[in-house]
Amino acid sequence: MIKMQNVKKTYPNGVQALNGIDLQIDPGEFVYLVGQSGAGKSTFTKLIFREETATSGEIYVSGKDLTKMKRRDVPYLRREIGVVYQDFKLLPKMTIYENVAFALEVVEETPRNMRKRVMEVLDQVGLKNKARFIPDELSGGEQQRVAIARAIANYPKLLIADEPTGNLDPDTSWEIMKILEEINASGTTIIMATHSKEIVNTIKRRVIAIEDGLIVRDQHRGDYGYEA
Amino acid sequence: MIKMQNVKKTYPNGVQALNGIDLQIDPGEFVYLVGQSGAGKSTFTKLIFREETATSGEIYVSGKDLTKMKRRDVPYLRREIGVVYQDFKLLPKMTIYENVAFALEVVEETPRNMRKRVMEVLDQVGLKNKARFIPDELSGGEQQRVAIARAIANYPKLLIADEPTGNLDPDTSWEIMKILEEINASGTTIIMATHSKEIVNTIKRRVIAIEDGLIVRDQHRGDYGYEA
Amino acid sequence: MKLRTLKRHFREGFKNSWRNSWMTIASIGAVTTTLILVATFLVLLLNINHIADSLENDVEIKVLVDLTATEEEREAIGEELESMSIIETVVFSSREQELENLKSSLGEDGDVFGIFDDQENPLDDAYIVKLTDPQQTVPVAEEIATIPKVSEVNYGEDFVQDLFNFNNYARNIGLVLIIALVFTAIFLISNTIKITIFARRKEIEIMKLVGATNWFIRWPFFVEGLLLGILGSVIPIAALVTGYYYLDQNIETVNQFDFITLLPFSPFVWQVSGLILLIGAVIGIWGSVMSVRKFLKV
Amino acid sequence: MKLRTLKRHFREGFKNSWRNSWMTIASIGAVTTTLILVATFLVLLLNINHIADSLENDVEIKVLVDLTATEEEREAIGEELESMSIIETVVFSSREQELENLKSSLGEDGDVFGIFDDQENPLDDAYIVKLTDPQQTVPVAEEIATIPKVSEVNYGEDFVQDLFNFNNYARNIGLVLIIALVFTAIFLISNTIKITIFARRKEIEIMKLVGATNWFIRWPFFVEGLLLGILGSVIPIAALVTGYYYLDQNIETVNQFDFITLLPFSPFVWQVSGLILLIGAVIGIWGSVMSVRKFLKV
Ligand SMILES: Nc1ncnc2c1ncn2[C@@H]1O[C@H](COP(=O)(O)OP(=O)(O)OP(=O)(O)O)[C@@H](O)[C@H]1O
Ligand SMILES: Nc1ncnc2c1ncn2[C@@H]1O[C@H](COP(=O)(O)OP(=O)(O)OP(=O)(O)O)[C@@H](O)[C@H]1O
Ligand SMILES: [Mg+2]
Ligand SMILES: [Mg+2]
Repeated sequence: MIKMQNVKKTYPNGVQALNGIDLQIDPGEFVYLVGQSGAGKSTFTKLIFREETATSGEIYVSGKDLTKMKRRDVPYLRREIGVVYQDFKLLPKMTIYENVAFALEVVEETPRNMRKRVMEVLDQVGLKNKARFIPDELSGGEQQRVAIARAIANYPKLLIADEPTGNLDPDTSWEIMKILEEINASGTTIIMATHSKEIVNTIKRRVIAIEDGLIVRDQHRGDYGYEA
Repeated sequence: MIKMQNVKKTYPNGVQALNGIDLQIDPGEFVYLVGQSGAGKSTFTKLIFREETATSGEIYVSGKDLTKMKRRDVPYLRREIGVVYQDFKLLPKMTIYENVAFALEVVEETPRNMRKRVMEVLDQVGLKNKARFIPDELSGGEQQRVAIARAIANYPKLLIADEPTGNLDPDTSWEIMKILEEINASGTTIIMATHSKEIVNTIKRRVIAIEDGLIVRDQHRGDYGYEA
Repeated sequence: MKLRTLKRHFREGFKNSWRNSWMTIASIGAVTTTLILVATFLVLLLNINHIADSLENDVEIKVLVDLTATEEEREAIGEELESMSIIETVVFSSREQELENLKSSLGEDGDVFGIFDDQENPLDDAYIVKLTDPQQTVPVAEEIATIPKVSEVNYGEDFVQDLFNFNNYARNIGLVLIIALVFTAIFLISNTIKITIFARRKEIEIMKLVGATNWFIRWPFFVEGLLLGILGSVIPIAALVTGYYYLDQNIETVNQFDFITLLPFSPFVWQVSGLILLIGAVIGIWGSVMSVRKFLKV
Repeated sequence: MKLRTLKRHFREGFKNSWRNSWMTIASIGAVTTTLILVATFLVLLLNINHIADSLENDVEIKVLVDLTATEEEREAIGEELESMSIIETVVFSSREQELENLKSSLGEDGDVFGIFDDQENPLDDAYIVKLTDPQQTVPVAEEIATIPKVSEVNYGEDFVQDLFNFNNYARNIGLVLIIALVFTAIFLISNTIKITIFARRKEIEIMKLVGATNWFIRWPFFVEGLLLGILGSVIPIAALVTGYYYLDQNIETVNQFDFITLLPFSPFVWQVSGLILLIGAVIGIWGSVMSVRKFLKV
């Protein structure tokens, strides 16, 4: 699914966020990305759906070479990837419904299927009754769940979730994790950056630990590993 | 410090976020605010520094009656309160340094004291070396720490922290908690909305649990209470 | 693109105008104001041009026939004049008529000519000639002067030359002004649209991140720009039509100069209205689509 | 407010213009364009007014003295005229001079007068009078007509009346246009500023939440507006000065109408420049501070 070879990323301001990542993630895997604040987790995920481009190294995502990808092909890459952004990135003028629907409009889904699917995912994250609200009228956790709903709406082959439970209480977090596990079971590859020791240590999956832009640990059925 | 009597808040769109809060918080207390996503925690905090006004009921903050407060007195109330916003609310065009300094410029601090204090708090949250960056160039957790630095810069009498560790790894979270405890020890009242069971159960303080806009539990040296 | 997607883009364009109502109103305000400016000056300058034209059309050439000319020679001159394609009308005026004209044009002073009788009349027979293109007066007058037995050709040299020069200056200045004004309008409108879209760059970025193609994002902006241009043209056109109608109805009661006549209401007003609408729509679309461009590189 | 806070506000105002450089450039563009428009039409209309004035100043009243008047009576008329405060100059012109003038004004046709000798001269002695305020020509002429032994008062009634009417129309239309244009400029500039500040409303809200008073937020916007207005006036003023200088230097070589004279370069250009700068600065400040207002209610 994803293959990286000696990937480095230096931001224009000189910060070296990634210092040489070698990695392979197979289709259907569930991967936790852990590491301290500023370690490079978000940067790593941004490279995959090409919000950022690597400074050097090679990246393949579902067989496509991202370093050689033309700009006009990028939207088609992104349609195969669902992303829950750390800062949500909801469209502020659109309602919750419209926000989620947008991901389906983009692929020219039929209106009938779209309505059905949007209400389905909003129901899954427990926000069916807030479909007509705009993001500013939601609490932090509710916005985060909208972001999750949008990411899974289009049955992506790959789901990237950047800190998807950061603003959620434990109960809701576990519900979200259940959804992610279901999606994963149906074949979707999942990469989840998280700080939740509890989740990582309870639902055991592959853990990739990043420190200062380098992979310091890559462990199947690993645990969070940092102790307070 | 804070006294609320039968406080209700209904948002313009009809959502009843708070349904009658009675509460007293004494100076120097450290209060956790827990509750499910959308329970009303952020709404509760917004009433205290008057980002929102109550629909009915009475609110007193350090002796001032907020329901009768004139609009032009609000800035002076806010200067006594440091707030870590759930969505950070950093000024995007200003550098980290300028963001933190702004809270001191507002009270017309001398340039010399300002420089000293800003670098001091940035050092406390571990971001001294990123003072010249703008918020967009920081990771999620780094932005959150800037928000914390800004909130404590002006030695507030009351610190309101809305989910201040949501984007932080456990190590960094504990460091932040240490800072908050120190501030609390020096006399600052702290109200912290959080979803972190681990923190609440480890550093035992007063816990106020909100559910559907009502206080369902108010317990000194309580624990998080929700089980997964 | 599927038809339902096109429909979606139009619906979205309208919705966006509504969602950003504050910005939409500000943009429409800018379009309206600039187009009113353009319309006003367009009307003004086209009418000044029209007045200049009608002043020039009053210019005539007086061809004096030599006293020694026979009747045949005199008529030959008339025929020669009629045969010139650039000449529109030729009117004969006998020396007696000429004397009458001179007397009456001098008013009371003219009485001093009372002493002349027909034999002493010092004036010549004349042909009064008008041209299809009055701007050609000078060369045509020179050509007429070469016809045999034409003693003199008068057309108020100084005045006519001044008139043409002045009118040509006025026309050129007017043309420069109106072109400059249209470019100013284009700049101001697209500048305003640019700012409103700049304020929405984050949204455009998010759309791109969710997998929208550039055209998918552009289309609603295209519709929005069109809407902006059309809505922004409504008031200018309404003001133009009613204003010009009012002017047209009342010009005679206030106008004390018979050389000032307005261009007829129809079709003039409709042509200018069409132009205004076209300018509004084209700049609206162009401004929107161009401004979106630079935020699509995500 | 402490002095260092004022300094901070100025520094912050400059910084903000720099931070929002894209918006600042767009706003300056709008200010520049509109002020160029205002400057152009101000120059145009003030000069048209100037030309109208000088045309009116050419108007003179010819007072004809009755043939039966004695030399004393004739001089009495002259003195009477001199004594009128509204009359600027009085020039005497004898009947012989009058005949010469008539002859030469008629050109070749004037030769027919060659047959008159001095005794037969049908014309009168005359006084040529100019007024301090030419607009008063008609009533003054009527008053002069009541002086004894004045046989006739001429001032080209039809032409003068037409000229004054026409000039007054032109002046009024010009005044309306320039006022409308200034208001348009005010609207367009403040509209643009409003949009740019609207795009920054979140920032203003955050500042309020951090404890800033309204004035603390307003001040840098005040400075920014001032800067915007001043920077936006630079190009219009430069264009005005060089353009008018060029025009002033070259007007004689292209100008074939002696009645067209431009207002002298100095102080006219400096006055208009000052006005442009004032308009820019005032609208800049006003637009900024007003637009901030509605976002301060947090
Ligand atoms: N747009 C950017 N421009 C410049 N530097 C950046 C940018 N984004 C991130 N960085 C820097 O790159 C480093 C890695 O950032 P990244 O967002 O990948 O961290 P992270 O692991 O996601 O941290 P967190 O857990 O706090 O979200 C940080 O030092 C950050 O300051
Ligand atoms: N500005 C607003 N307008 C309308 N409704 C709002 C607004 N802000 C919050 N709400 C609603 O009020 C309720 C309480 O929201 P609040 O932000 O207080 O929740 P919270 O306890 O902070 O949740 P979280 O843990 O997810 O941040 C929610 O149902 C939310 O949808
Ligand atoms: Mg991150
Ligand atoms: Mg909240």
